[in-house]
Amino acid sequence: MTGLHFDTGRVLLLVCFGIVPLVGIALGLLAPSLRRQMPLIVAFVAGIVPILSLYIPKRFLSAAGEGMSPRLDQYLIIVAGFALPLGIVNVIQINARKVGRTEKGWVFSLVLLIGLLVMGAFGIYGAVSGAGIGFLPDGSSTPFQWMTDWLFRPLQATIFSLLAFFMASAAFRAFRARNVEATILLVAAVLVMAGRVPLFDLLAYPFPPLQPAAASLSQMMGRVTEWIMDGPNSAAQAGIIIGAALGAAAMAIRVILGIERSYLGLGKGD
Amino acid sequence: MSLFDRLLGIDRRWIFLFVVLAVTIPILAPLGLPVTTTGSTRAAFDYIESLAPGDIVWLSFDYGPSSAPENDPMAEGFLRHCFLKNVRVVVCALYPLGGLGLANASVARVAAEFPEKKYGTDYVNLGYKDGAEAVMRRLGENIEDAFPTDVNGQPISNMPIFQPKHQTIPSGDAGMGGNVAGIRTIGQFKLVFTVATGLIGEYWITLVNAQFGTPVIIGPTAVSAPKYYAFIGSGQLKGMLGGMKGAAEYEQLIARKYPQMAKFYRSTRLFTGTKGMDAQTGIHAVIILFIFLGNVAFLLGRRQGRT
Amino acid sequence: MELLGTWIAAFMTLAVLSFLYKDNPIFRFAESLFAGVSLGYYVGITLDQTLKPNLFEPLATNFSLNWDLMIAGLLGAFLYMRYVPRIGWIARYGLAIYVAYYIGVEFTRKLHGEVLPQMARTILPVRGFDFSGIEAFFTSPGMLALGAIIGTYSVLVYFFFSKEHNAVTRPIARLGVWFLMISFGAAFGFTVMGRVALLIGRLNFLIFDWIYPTFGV
Amino acid sequence: MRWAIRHCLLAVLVFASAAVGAPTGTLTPPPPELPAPDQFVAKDRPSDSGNSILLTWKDPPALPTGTTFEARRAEPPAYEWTKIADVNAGVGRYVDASAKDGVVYRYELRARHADLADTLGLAGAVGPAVVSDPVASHDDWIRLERMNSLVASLAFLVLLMGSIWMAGRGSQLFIRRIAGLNAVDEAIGRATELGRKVIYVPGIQPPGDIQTVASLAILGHVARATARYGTELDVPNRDPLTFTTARETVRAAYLAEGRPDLFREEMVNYITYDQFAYVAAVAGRMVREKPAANFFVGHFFAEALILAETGQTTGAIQIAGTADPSQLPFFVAACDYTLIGEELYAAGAYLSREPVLLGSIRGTDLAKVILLLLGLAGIVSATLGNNWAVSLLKTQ
Repeated sequence: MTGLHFDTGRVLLLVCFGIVPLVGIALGLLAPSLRRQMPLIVAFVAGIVPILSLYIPKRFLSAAGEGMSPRLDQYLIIVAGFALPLGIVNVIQINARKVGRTEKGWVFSLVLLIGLLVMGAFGIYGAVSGAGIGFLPDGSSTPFQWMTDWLFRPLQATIFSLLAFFMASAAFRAFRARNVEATILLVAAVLVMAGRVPLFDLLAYPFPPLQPAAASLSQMMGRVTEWIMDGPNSAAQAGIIIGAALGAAAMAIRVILGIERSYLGLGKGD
Repeated sequence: MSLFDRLLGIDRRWIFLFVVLAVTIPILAPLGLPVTTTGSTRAAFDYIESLAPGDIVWLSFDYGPSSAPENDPMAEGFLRHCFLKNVRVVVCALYPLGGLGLANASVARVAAEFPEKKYGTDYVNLGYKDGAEAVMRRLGENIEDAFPTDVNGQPISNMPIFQPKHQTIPSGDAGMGGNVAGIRTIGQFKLVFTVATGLIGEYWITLVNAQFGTPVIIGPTAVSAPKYYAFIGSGQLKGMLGGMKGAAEYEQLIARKYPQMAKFYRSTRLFTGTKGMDAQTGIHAVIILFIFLGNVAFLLGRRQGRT
Repeated sequence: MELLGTWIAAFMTLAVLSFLYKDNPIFRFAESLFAGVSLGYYVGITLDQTLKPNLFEPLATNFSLNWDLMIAGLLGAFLYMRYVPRIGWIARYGLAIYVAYYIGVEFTRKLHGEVLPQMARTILPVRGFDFSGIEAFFTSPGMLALGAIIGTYSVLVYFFFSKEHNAVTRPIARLGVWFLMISFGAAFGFTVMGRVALLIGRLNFLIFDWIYPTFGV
Repeated sequence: MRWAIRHCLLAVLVFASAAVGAPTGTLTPPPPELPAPDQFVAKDRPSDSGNSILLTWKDPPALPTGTTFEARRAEPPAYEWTKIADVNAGVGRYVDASAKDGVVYRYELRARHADLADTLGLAGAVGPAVVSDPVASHDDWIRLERMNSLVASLAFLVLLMGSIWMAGRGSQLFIRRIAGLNAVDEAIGRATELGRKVIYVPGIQPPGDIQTVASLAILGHVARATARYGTELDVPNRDPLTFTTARETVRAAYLAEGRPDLFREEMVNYITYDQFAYVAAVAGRMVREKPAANFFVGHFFAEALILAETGQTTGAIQIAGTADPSQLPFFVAACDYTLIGEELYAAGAYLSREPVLLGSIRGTDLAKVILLLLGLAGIVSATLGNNWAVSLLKTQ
């Protein structure tokens, strides 16, 4: 094994996001005001790294695998991985309390906890034992995979499929010709829906002589749909995207400069 | 309370009931609504028809369970089409969440319909690999680098499917500088068929087609279909099955060409794009009908209120 | 095992669909179980697919190249300082770096990746009108260009905040709202198909994988 | 010079060995010669992080179809040619990404054809080779192709900071009415009257998503209002980091209103990491607890409509906000008020009326004016046949 790789990018990362925070913490223990300011300074550095990296291809900043920006990206995937227990602790706290005090609906909290513990235990076992969480070498499922296939995925897919119903009920309620704007909304929705499927073929199904006419009408509706989607729809989307992106970019600058800091639980005065 | 008010305030569960019926009835008893075939589907079908027996093609499962109802019929239709034409098929899955399970299920289902097809000779399932872009780049150099073994862990090096079509082809592959016989790179495939939801489908076009020249046909979900029209226009795509409608069109083209498949696609034991399209039409009709009734009641009610 | 799985999946499917009728204990059971199992699922996924390949394995197999990942571990560990009341503020470091970095990425994505290219898309020559028929007119390049320009720019005018709209901009902003409404209606109508496909998937499962085999159809 | 000699020697060697192995006695017509590539240049690839050398050339005229170009590289100290790539005709460029910075290489390029019999009798024909000058790669300080984007970013920064600075000096600032935000107080007031809770969903993305940050700013105002009125607040979360940040935001809001006694940790709670399990739980909660007001503000995906439709049936006032065009139609259809696109980012300024934030709104408006004028000028000149604006705005 050769010595540790100390290229410029890694060293800078170590200084900015390892040593400076540790120094900041030590100072923060002494001077409470630094508990607020130091994180904002470190945040500023973290925020400009990807922006500089967009324009400066220097190796220490941008090279894949060793530049500051791609490397920091790697770090933060890990940091996000550390975050999940924060949520799990809260879930266990809330539900264990409900079960403990036999509050209303405590049985469901118990079901939740059992689900979490069983699935979590299979997952941890799979990851730690090296057996994995997918399939065993003989092609059979691990318990984790089995529960994923027969419990997790069907539930996920079914909740997702509720949308088909909610699309129908929302359309019925919302698409009314109340005023000009609502009427435009309604007409666009109906035209596009009618153009996506052979609707006229369905209507002409019992009347064979009408079918050729219905088929060409369906095709025409298809072209109308395509025109709406590519024309007015994508123009408006571009407008939304440009406006929102400018607003987002301004907000990003405010965050990086520390003007916007509510995400740290810091008010204006802090 | 007037009739109009009652219609406007209808319990939404009645709408839900109609939705369920509009989906279930076509699945149980398909209408087989005539689906007008679009140019992009016909182009895809014609290209696959132009393949010769013994040609080798690549089928990639680049979608997950959430879009399986749209994408499964495309992948299975393509497998059937290839088997009917005696074209060899290499299958892989590049979609991280659940792509492999879908590939295994689809291959097993279609292979059971064609018992004469031999695994390893007529088709092979290479399984899932992480990092679609990197995998594709490696496929352009050496397939074995990307997929040393198939899904069951069997080394692919000796599989008959990767041997050249005509045994008489002299060894000494052009440009390889060595004594290489058989199929080594994705460039030697006659076609890549990617059934895709997200970005992976685009990689096949912008990476594999652009760099290694393999023709590509795509089967995207309806939502992502529009962006691929540009690739058809520029010739980077040989064809496209756009969403469930594209799958239904493709099925009808197959059934028209191969009468035995027409019977098969009418059987009730199987889900097909054609049935899906019937259900889609039904639901769209139900929603439009309710919007229509709601507006009639609203406008008449408003007029009544005024007088 | 597969038979048992099919029955469980079918039960869960029906339990969730029952919510459409009304909230009931069976749905609540499925919902609670789902919440628990899904969280457990991500425990497994995070350990096996995030932390293992990105942190533990690189540290174990090639420490000399990956020693710096310890910094990431440190930042992650900072997050847990929340639980220590008096030094809870240490967690801010992990959070601040995480948020600021991704916000920086968002900045590049927005300005470089959205504003400029989307503006470039609107710069079209307003030429080539075809008056030979209705369809030909609306699909002629000049008409498409004009539509794209008016649509995008009128929506942008709607998004002006720092001035009250005047006699010129108010009608343009109104036109922008109409374009927004066309877009929302069209996008809604366009999405129905994808959502219905999901429902078809579930009913397929119930019919072909559960009901038919069970009753031997 | 040394190179040329080397190369000649090599060619002679190859020739000799081929001649020995060539079949004798058969008389074949002279096969067509493959031409050499034109203008072959190897140089450091500009605007990159190093370790790459760019080879460019022009296809010679009258190239037989099916010809490829074989690129080979020689490096010190051995200087032996090793093949690095076969490139199809018509491409004209190849990036050797396996180079090492600072190492001096030479490259050689020649045409190759599989089907044509070779003059040397080898399998596959090869044309004459062209050798490059010595070249080494390095990393660069600027991405030239992104200059336009860099200028735009700097201009935007100047515009924004200038507006904020002006606002700080007390210039009068206006912000137009945004209906969805006027309804915030009305919704919370109604919840107070009915004695029911307010649900606030800050999207399902982590706080590194800019929409989540915008949502947290709005959450701060909503929490201050609920603290003022003593209304119950419920903030269920999908992302664990958003969960911890939302809790700090709400805590700070209650503290700022002087009501830390009303703040309880359970107000901001975690549900699960799965999008659909999360939405099922929140939907169930809405049906059971019948909140009087629902806020769905942030980055949403497919769950948007499930939340909004379920909330709609419980009779709550619903205020939604997202910048993502894909979910806007569903919020517009199923909520009472929707913050559309940029309105989401303007909300913080609107609610707080802080000069700094209002100044930043002025800055983005100015940017919009400039873009509009630029765009219109570009369209006019594009119609007249000059496409400068597209090349100015196109990013890479």
